[in-house]
Amino acid sequence: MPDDSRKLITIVTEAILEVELCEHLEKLGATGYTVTNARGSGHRGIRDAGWSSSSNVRIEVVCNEVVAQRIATSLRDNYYNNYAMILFEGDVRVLRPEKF
Amino acid sequence: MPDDSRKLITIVTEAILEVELCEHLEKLGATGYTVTNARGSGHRGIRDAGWSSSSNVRIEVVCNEVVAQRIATSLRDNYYNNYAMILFEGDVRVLRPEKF
Amino acid sequence: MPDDSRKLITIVTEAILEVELCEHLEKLGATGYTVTNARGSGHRGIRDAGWSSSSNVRIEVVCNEVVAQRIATSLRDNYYNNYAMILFEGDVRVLRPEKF
Amino acid sequence: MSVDPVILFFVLGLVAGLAKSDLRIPPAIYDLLSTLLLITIGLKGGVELARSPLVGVMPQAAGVLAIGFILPLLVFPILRFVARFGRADSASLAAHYGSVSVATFAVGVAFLAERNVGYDSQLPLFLVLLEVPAIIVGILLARGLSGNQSWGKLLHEILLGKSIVLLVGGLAIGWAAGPTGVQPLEPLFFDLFKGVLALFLLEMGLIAAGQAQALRNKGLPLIVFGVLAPLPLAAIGACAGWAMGLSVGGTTLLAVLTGSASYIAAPAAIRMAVPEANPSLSLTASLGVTFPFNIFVGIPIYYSIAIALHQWGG
Amino acid sequence: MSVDPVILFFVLGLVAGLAKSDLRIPPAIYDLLSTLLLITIGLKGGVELARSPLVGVMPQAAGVLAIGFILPLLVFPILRFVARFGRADSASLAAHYGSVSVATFAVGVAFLAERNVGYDSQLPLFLVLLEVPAIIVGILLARGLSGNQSWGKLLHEILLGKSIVLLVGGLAIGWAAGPTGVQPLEPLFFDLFKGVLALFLLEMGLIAAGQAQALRNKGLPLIVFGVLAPLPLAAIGACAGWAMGLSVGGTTLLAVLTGSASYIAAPAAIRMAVPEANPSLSLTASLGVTFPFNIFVGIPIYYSIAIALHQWGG
Amino acid sequence: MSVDPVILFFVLGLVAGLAKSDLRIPPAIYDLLSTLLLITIGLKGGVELARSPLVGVMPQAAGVLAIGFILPLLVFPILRFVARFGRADSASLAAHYGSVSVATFAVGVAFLAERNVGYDSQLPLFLVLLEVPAIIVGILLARGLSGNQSWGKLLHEILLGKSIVLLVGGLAIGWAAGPTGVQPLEPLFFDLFKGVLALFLLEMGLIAAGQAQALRNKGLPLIVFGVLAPLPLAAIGACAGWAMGLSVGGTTLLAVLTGSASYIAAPAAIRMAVPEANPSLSLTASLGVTFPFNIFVGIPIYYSIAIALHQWGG
Ligand SMILES: Nc1ncnc2c1ncn2[C@@H]1O[C@H](COP(=O)(O)O)[C@@H](O)[C@H]1O
Ligand SMILES: Nc1ncnc2c1ncn2[C@@H]1O[C@H](COP(=O)(O)O)[C@@H](O)[C@H]1O
Ligand SMILES: Nc1ncnc2c1ncn2[C@@H]1O[C@H](COP(=O)(O)O)[C@@H](O)[C@H]1O
Ligand code: NA
Ligand code: NA
Ligand code: NA
Repeated sequence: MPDDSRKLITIVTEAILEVELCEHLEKLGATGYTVTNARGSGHRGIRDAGWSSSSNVRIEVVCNEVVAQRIATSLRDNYYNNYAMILFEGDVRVLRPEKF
Repeated sequence: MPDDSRKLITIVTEAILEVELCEHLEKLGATGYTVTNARGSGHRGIRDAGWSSSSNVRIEVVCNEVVAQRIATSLRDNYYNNYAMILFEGDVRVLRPEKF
Repeated sequence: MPDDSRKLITIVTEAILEVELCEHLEKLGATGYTVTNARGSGHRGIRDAGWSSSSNVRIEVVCNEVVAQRIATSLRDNYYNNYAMILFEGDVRVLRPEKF
Repeated sequence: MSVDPVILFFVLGLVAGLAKSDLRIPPAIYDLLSTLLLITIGLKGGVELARSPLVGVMPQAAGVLAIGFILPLLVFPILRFVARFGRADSASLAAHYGSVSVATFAVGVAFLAERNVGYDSQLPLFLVLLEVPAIIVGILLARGLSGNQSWGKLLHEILLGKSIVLLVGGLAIGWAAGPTGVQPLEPLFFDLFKGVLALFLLEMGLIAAGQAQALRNKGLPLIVFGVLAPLPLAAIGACAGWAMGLSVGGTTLLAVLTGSASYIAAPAAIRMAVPEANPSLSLTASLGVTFPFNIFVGIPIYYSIAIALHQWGG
Repeated sequence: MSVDPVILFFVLGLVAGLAKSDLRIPPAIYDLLSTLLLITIGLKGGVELARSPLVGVMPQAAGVLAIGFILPLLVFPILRFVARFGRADSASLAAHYGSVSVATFAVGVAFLAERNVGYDSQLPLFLVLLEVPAIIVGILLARGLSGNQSWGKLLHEILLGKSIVLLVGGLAIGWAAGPTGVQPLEPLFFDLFKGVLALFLLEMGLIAAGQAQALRNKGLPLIVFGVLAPLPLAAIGACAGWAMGLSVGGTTLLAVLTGSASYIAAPAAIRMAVPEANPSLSLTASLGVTFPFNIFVGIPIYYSIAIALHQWGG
Repeated sequence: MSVDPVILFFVLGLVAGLAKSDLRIPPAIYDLLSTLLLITIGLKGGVELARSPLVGVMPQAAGVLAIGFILPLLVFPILRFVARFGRADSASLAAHYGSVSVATFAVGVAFLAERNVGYDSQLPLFLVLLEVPAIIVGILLARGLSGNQSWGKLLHEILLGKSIVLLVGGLAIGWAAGPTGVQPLEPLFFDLFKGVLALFLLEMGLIAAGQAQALRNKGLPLIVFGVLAPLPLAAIGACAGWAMGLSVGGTTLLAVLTGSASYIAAPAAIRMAVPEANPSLSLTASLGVTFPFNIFVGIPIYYSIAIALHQWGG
């Protein structure tokens, strides 16, 4: 049986980045992504989704370790300094590992 | 003290399946579930929530290992081939283990 | 390099608690939080988001072990008995650990 | 006189919900509809108030406020010692039934319009005045006066709740702008009123259907209370209205207010202040039993009571 | 006669979508708009039905129902053996094209209104009657009669789908309330109809643009089918309408119904009942090809056919 | 002349927001309202343009376009060297204040309607023309011409942003359909305009209240700039409008446009293109200071300037 353990990358950032970021993630090797609307608070203050420019999106990517590393590095270098953004990584086991 | 470690099953699939799937999950022994609206992209293309038939739901179930296994198997056999769906499992510790 | 492992606390509870709970979380030492609308089912029955008083929110907090413990204890003591609420904790690795 | 179509929309929602149809009104739309209704009621009242001198209303307002504090005190003991509900639940139900339902009021307004019966301009003001006191009394009944530090925070939440803000805001704007100033707003807020109410009641029907399940479990006591409570409460309102010298329409609407049970302001406030009370209990009674009872049976009865009072009173 | 602006809104959405504009209509708004359209069509029909005796409609209704069952049976073999689609996909497409599109019907209604052409009161009823049968047939074609235990659940889902509930509900309410009863609802449901339809078509254009990608992949067969299927199907409807003695407007709308393809009721039902069918295939054909074809080219043609039939038929 | 009620709705939102009321307008509803406003403004303009020959407008359009490029160049040095903002922030603010605010324009339209003052048909066209140039200039000011490969992508995003697409789309549709064609759309897009604007301003007030916090931190420089910038900018617009031979109404609206600051198109584009600029800085200035200033104080002043210019110009 194949190894079914993967990384789950979760990104919370400004809604305005959604389209660009998702394209970027696929370029980095993600086979897919899931997006939900979110609001929240952090170092850049409260982002309460009252309207688009103040709302967040929560993006999840299930991928292998290599892609995960690539995503983390790329986002840190390209977005972390200028945008409200956090990224964290967890370990998951997936159904149909060949999909990811 | 009781063992508080459980499995967190996350399913992302077509919104149209929500009602049927949630009933199914409870039949399989889940004591509850949490649903959020989502959009995303994967092997079956972009699903962007413009309207119900193209949107996703993200379903989470906290359960013990047995139920988790049952859910994974059942979904793989009944839905995985015909529907846009992913499933992944992580390890969590819960408050009030007796609830799950 | 700094230790980048943190706890991810996920709370699912009644939407009505959102404002109060988020203030509470920051008092307990959380540097931020992320909220998404949710619906679901559990011991207190179905909460289907038809309108505010029957909908849920899903709150995530990334924090260190101490704060995580504090949050779990405080929520168990102050809210768990009277409100529809679950809380679970997972392990994550974060980008920019100094943020959390 | 055929049944008002807006009520048929409630029936449609109820049936669809009970039949487990996948018909849903998104929360965002529910918010839009309730926002429109609240502003409309406020604006209408404000415009009317602008026509009549405010001073005359003051004593009446004081009376209505008093009623708001008294009603829950009448309801509580019955719930606690007759129906044998727990203290928290009795207090919660007392708060809900002492407070008012905007949707029931709106149906009452439509009911009078249908019959070309006018009503006194201060009624929307009374709606605002009746919303809050019962909630405060309810909380006191549950907690007692003893060491409850967060009253400030609580009052803030109650007084600045969505419904109060929009009603008061609408009243103020309507009063400041006056009939001519409000005119350009009429197409959205006045002309669409009935249609918006219809959609809102459709959703109310769906929500009420969701309470049916809970009803089956809680069963009889709730149904009995939900059906029996409105009449005496409305009677008090009717008598008060008549004593204040309100018109038949005004008397009817005040009866509708006292006879209705809150399901927006009260549930939110009580949930925060009296968490140990079972929310589905009060919600099921007010939404699943009393609301339908009022729009189908109650309102016409209150109307006849108002007529009777005015005839008998000469 | 200049092109109807509502159609220009579809073009706007289509162009914006193809140009990858960030213009979006939130799902909640899409739900509101479709809810309004469905209720409006139902109410309009119900009010009209209230005017005419129902019994006379029964035989026609039976005929329309029959057509609903027959159409998919005509479409299926062509798809299966001429276009060489798989069994599931053929059945799915047959269900979509046998069923009807509410938006296309609404555009047809607007088209007639533009020309002050009236139509028979029973058309909205026919809309309801035509929505379901083809879906059932399609499912049977895919699964056969063999061991399919969940028919009850399936029928429940189809018959209690949002569109059916709102159409039937609107019909019933319009019928019960009658012209005068519905009057206060007209500002929202009737006066805003065209504007709501415009916004809805804007969103439809955006969605249709989303199908373009899939179209490029699936390519020719879908386009050919999506363009060729409507005409003969509409012709059948037109002849039936004329044979039933419908007016020119009624004949046109019945042709619009049979010539249109479902993209709400059918996709949902088929997705559940025939999961092995490729949903983007049928959605692309009905939304990406047939819907635009009908509102741009089809409806005017069906209208001339209806006129011709009535002239030739004397 | 009493204050326009739509402005009172802004006040209501502002007060509710500052008082931390739980009043919220769901994002989906905000989208619906802004969509309606943008289409309405576009349609209105298109219908008017259909009446007058387009060629005559061309030279004026060119002039307006030029103004759009010049304004940010005037604002930038003041911000950079007088107010001593950083380069990125100066460029960002220049883009915001060089561009325009649709909501302010809508309030201006309502202001003129209130006084039965007409305005030239090309103003909505000018609104579109003024939205983009300043954003481009702002980006250039921040990045310089040096190696920025993604201009194509950037322009695409700016030119196909929601507001531009709906304004241009509305213009085109209104122009193509003409007065009679648009008539059936008027109940939704024209009759409800004031009411929709009122709800939109309610939300704007809530959002503006959210900026207050940031205002306390950033403090004086932002307030000073947000209050002082509009007047000279508006004066330029007024003079240009008068020189172009616009009517008093048209002159007023052009002043409103140049005197207003963008908070939809600019923030989105600048956030992507100049991420190092602090977004809350420009948003607070335009939404928290300039927008309220314009609808309360600015518009009446610009109107008097326009009158003065025309009297003095004879
Ligand atoms: N400690 C945290 N836990 C959970 N979510 C967070 C945390 N910090 C920030 N976020 C989310 O990430 C977004 C951007 O974070 P920041 O860049 O710190 O403003 C915030 O708006 C929150 O939604
Ligand atoms: N690698 C992935 N990471 C996160 N979400 C995914 C991934 N792949 C698929 N999804 C989500 O699962 C849905 C169905 O996946 P699929 O069946 O591959 O189309 C997609 O619409 C996404 O929302
Ligand atoms: N086993 C579970 N898995 C996932 N979510 C759950 C589970 N149990 C409860 N929930 C969520 O937590 C909310 C409150 O739970 P409860 O207090 O059990 O009613 C529910 O409405 C669900 O959204
Ligand atoms: Na009451
Ligand atoms: Na058809
Ligand atoms: Na400007």
